[in-house]
Amino acid sequence: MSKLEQFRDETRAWLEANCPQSMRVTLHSFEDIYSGGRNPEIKHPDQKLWCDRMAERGWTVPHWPKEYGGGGLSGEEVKVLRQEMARINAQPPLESFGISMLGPALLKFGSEAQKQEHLPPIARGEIRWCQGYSEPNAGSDLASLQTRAVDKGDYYLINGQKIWTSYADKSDWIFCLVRTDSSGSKHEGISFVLFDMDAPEITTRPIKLISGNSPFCETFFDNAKAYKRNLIGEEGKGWTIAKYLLTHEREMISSFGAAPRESLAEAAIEAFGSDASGRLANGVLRQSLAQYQLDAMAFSATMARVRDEAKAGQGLGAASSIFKYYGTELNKRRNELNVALNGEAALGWEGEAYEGGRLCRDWLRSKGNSIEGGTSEIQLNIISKRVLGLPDA
Amino acid sequence: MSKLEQFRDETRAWLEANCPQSMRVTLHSFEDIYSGGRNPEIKHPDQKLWCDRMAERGWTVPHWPKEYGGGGLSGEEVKVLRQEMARINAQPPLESFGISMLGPALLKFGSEAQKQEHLPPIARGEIRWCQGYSEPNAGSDLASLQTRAVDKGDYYLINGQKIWTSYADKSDWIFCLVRTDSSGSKHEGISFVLFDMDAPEITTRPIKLISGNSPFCETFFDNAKAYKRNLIGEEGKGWTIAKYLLTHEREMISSFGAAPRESLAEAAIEAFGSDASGRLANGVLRQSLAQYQLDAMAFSATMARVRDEAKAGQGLGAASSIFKYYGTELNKRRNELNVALNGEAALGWEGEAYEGGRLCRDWLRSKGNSIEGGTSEIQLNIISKRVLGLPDA
Amino acid sequence: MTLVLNEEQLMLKDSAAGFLAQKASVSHLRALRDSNSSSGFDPAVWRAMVDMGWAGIAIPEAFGGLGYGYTGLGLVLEQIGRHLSSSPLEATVLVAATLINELGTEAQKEQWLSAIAAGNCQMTLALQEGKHHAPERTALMAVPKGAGYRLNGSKQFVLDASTAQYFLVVARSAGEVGEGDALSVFIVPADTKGLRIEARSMVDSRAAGVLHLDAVQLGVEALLGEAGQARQALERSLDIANIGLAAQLLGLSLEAFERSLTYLKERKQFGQLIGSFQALQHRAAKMFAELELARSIVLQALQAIDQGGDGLSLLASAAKAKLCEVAELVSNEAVQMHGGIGMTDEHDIGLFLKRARVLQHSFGDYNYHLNRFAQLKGY
Amino acid sequence: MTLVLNEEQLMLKDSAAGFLAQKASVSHLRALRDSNSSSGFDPAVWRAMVDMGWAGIAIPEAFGGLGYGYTGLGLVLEQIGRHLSSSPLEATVLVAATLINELGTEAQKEQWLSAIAAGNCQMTLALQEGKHHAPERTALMAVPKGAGYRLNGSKQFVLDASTAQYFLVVARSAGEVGEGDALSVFIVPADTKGLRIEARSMVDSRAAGVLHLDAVQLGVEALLGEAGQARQALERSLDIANIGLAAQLLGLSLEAFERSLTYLKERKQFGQLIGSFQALQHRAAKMFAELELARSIVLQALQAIDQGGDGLSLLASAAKAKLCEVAELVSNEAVQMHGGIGMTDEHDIGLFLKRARVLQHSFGDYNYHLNRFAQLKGY
Repeated sequence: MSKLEQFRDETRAWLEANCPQSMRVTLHSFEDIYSGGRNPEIKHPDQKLWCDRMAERGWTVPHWPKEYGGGGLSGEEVKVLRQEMARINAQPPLESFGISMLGPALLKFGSEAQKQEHLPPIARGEIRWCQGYSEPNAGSDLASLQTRAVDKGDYYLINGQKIWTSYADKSDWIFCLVRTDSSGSKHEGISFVLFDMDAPEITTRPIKLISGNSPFCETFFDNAKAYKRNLIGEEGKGWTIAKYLLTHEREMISSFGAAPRESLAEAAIEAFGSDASGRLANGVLRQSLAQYQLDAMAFSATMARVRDEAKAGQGLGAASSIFKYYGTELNKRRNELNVALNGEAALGWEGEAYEGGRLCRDWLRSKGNSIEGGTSEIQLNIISKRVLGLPDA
Repeated sequence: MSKLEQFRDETRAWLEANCPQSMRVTLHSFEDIYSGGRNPEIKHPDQKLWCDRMAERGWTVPHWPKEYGGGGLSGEEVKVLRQEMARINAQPPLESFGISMLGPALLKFGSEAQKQEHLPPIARGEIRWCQGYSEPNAGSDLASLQTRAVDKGDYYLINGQKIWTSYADKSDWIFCLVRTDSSGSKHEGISFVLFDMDAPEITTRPIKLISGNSPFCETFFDNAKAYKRNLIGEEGKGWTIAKYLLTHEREMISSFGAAPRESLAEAAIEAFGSDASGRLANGVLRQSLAQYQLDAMAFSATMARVRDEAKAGQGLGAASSIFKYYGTELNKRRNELNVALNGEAALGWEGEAYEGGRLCRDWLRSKGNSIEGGTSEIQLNIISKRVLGLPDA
Repeated sequence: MTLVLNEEQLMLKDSAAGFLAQKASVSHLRALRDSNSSSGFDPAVWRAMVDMGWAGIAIPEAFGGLGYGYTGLGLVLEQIGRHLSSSPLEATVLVAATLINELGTEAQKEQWLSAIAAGNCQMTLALQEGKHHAPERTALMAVPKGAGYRLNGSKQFVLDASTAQYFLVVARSAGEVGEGDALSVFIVPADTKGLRIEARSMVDSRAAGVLHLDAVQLGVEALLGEAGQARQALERSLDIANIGLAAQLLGLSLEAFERSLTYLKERKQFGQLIGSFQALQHRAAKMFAELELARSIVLQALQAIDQGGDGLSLLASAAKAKLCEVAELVSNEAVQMHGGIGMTDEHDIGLFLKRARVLQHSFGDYNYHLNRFAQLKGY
Repeated sequence: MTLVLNEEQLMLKDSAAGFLAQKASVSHLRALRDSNSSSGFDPAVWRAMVDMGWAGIAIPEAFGGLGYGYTGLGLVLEQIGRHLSSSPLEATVLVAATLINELGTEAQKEQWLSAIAAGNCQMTLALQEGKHHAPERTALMAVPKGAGYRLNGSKQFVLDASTAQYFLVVARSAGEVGEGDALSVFIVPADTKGLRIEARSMVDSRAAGVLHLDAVQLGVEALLGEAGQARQALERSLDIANIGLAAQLLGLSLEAFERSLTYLKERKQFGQLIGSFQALQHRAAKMFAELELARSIVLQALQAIDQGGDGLSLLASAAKAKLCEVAELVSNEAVQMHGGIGMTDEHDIGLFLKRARVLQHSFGDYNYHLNRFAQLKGY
């Protein structure tokens, strides 16, 4: 038996013994996943138990090094773990911006002390993080951000406003882009700092979206403090880290366009039936559906190809922009199809008959995909300039 | 009986008596219409006879005033004439750039002497005209044209090169944009002049298109002469006339998108048959066809509405740009559909089996519609600036 | 008939625009929504509409209406679309009055149309049974019983269900599901025994509901027109309804487009007005061209109702399909062009997206009508 | 299997690109066209291709081929597409050799595949009968007669008809037109009595023709595989052919796109490079994204041929439909972006448009394959 097979057997046995039955139920919404933090939202009492058991083995972040609370697993082992979790339909034990965003940035740009301090609490789900990037007048043009950090010796005094901070109202700490210098070009003088949000100088206000949910906040800093030991990288060089995380974020968002969650084709046949030739009775919808499925297939193949090429050292420039652009447009198409397929059932806003308006709210929420994390227009600009080498005006 | 009904009866009788049977045959190509000129291309011996008979009544240009060789008919009478010609399937007796382009410009901007001199020979089909507008480096940016006209007392000496001059190799005279002054902005210093092309200082070279036909030429002026009495409007103010004619040209080209010549639906049913539900057996093509027909219907309604609104004194700004843009894109779609419908039969280039490649060459030729007379991109620029008032960069 | 509005029509359009901007604008919709209004509209606004004659705008003068025809009603509906106004105008005037006019006996027209025109009667059509518009798939049966009929079944997506005083219930008198013939329409008072209304909360904040009929016993006088003969009148009424909805979608799309244009001229990024970016300019110009086509097909279809004659179904499906396509394009682009702010509930632009999809869905969406368009074209 | 090319494949791709650029480029196509070549290709170039092993690139080593598989052939076809090269590679190698390999007896494979691999045999499939690809509508009958079969009918759009030494003629042994079963394939030498070839001039300047069969008498040895049993092998062969054509369309689209990009970086209007106009930039970027998807689906489909297994038909129709869509988009945009000069015969970009549509049409276009894709998906 190979080492990997042995790992699989052990993992399977451990999961069987340790994953509570209640955590083997499919989640309907991304928002139902456990996110940890000082005041965690608990949807089911077993969530914390499951997170703690996994964290103990480092399996909330299986690919991180053991010294920072990770599992120290190889890529292949991580794959096996995911497969075995999927086998028993185990829920993710913990997901957070700390894991998906700050962790990778700290591992790449953080000092040893910073990693030691911040990574293990993330892995254990003790501290929940949010991201302070966009500002009201710095959306697509992120680098023109104006939140100011004034040097006060061992800390910075921070004043300004962020917007679209995901779950800021539920988070403990923030990783934040601030301006430490405004004398140079707009990309210079930006610094990447971390600070605790449990301070009266920081207020958050949830933003209600058209979907009725409030995953984002406005966040106000009125003389907030960020200690210099929590400056990541050099002062004034935060744009490098920001770009790294933007690329990372794009890839996450673009995955919305890949692997469908439920079969549109089945829903279509159920809704419309087939004609005498065995074709979907609504011929027009049939074509839209086929076009979508064809593109989704080619998009998935592209995700796989680019991943394989990257492993082989062949690279596609700006792949993340292509994925972000195409994946989010595809996800919007999928949601429009879903509304067309489900008709009246997708137009319900509340109540049991509409499962609380799930289809409708998913559809509305998807409109933001091509805006958040860099609009489609920004991605097309990046492709035309950086990949195609088209000239500036 | 109303006067109009009386006119109809007389017209019908006259046409019956005077239109040769050979001129009551449907033309397959625009190029088979008689265009007149000093050395006319005769496709059928009756063409000249038919033209002369109609010219005698002024009916080659029925809406022009009688004093310039026209028929002096009212709009309603012209409509009746067209209807009665259509009734017996009569070919147009004469079509040329003189009638469609220069005539309207002379009627609007020409002096009495200029109208007297040039309009009657156009109406009689004696002189064939071409249009000298574009240059190799002045296409979309027409106003940057460089063909130079130097003042030599009673004439201009002209040097330079034009391109896309339609049928220059078959034309007798040219109406031409030249630069009489290059000291001001590029829109100033352009003059609109007419001159005889039967001179050794003028050479033309046909440009073969991807369709295999050569409706356009390159035209070279090497010390050509244009007499000042043939300057239309003021010297240096030719851009006003140019813009007027560009608008006029756009409307002509956009009409390609309106009323279909043959039924695509019938061709589709013939090619693919219907399924058990009575729907076109190729469900995908069916949708494209329906989308095209729907848009063609709405486009025709728009042409009619804008015409009616103009009569009622309500106006849509930049209507010609909208028609040029939409009509030519629609015509390209129509041709792509025609290729898809006819399959192999639309891919033949020569020979009787393919009617000389008619379908294929029409399709290829249609690609130029969104380029000639101002590209689709230029039209979209015009709409966004002049109608929508969007700002410059 | 030319494709222009006459003086009277232009005045009607302007006065409707003025009234709605003041009394039933987008901010009124927001207030209705946030107050959880169960009726989905403001009775005082409806009263004012009635006083202006809108309730009878398309009803023949013989039955107490203004006789302005559907072109007139369409102009008002276009303005309703611009302001996302909510009122019984669609359910009662556009749909129910039309069906009574097309199917009812003279006595029924006399009775009901004048009541509607006077604003004394709110009615709504109960037709759809599944997730989608599919009249020929009507399964709700009307079985002869005693001196009348007994109805069992339920109806989805009934607009104004909570406030309607009468329901026009489409039922099958004979035949199999899937057949369009043998349909009847019954006028059922809201307080009839066995009738139950289940209110539903829809994304566009208008009131709709499910109608349950449990052994509802009706007399013969409840029958609109003749038994089993509703098909043709129903089809024509639905054609008219769809043209009316197309007019509303036109207004909605024009307004969403114009608001986006305004935003493009105000919002700066990278030190420039975003409206100066050529890619956005071209998208805006293309939408403008599409909206011009949309205007024309809607006007043509409205005039065709009033002119009578054949071919209305083709025009109705053309107008509805085209406007569904254009409204979907424009409402999506509007949110995208507004960027993050367009995703917030606080901003109005999202309300256009929400209303658009509900109007698109009502009485058949793009897929339904393009399919029907092709069928009517013979392929 | 990962979705990357290995070293051997990368080398093959590079060497094909180098050879074609020198020996069978777009200017060679132009020269062939202007000389009114009746064969449509240059025999010396074909000889060189054979010498490089391309004739046997996908033929198993056991039958004298290189055994590189279809992924290898696909890479060469992609380069052929880039250069608009003409050769018997498609008709003989991609299509005919595949069909023999899928349907032939061991003895037939032995005989024909080794001859093809050695460059000693040019063959072409004669399948299409109407204006469109529709194998199940094959009407040409093969009637048992004497010790063999008698064939009557005609075939359209037969590639390389004038130069082929053998035709693979698809005929119906039984059943009605419209049924896919009961098809047979016959190997018919070009000099067979009753065979007549009518040359046709196509828009892409390759040689195609109509094949007339007038009481053609064949012996049993002419039958490829078993009588009436061709359906499955024909379907798989056509799937493979379509994937090969998709690879060619990919190369063609990439080249047309890159040439357009170059033009955008050179051509000035209004004192600016036209490639600096954002509307054109975004259109270029969208095309680039589509081309990336196209690359992936073609590679996935090519690898799937070599891996065997189920589901090839779905991938084949997906690849062909997607590449038809992308090639149509890119070839049209290429002409539009080149403006007036792109409309001239003198400029090469129009040649890409012409070849694109012929490849799209061959063995089923976008409409055919998206339709089939939906059918295979079960709706």
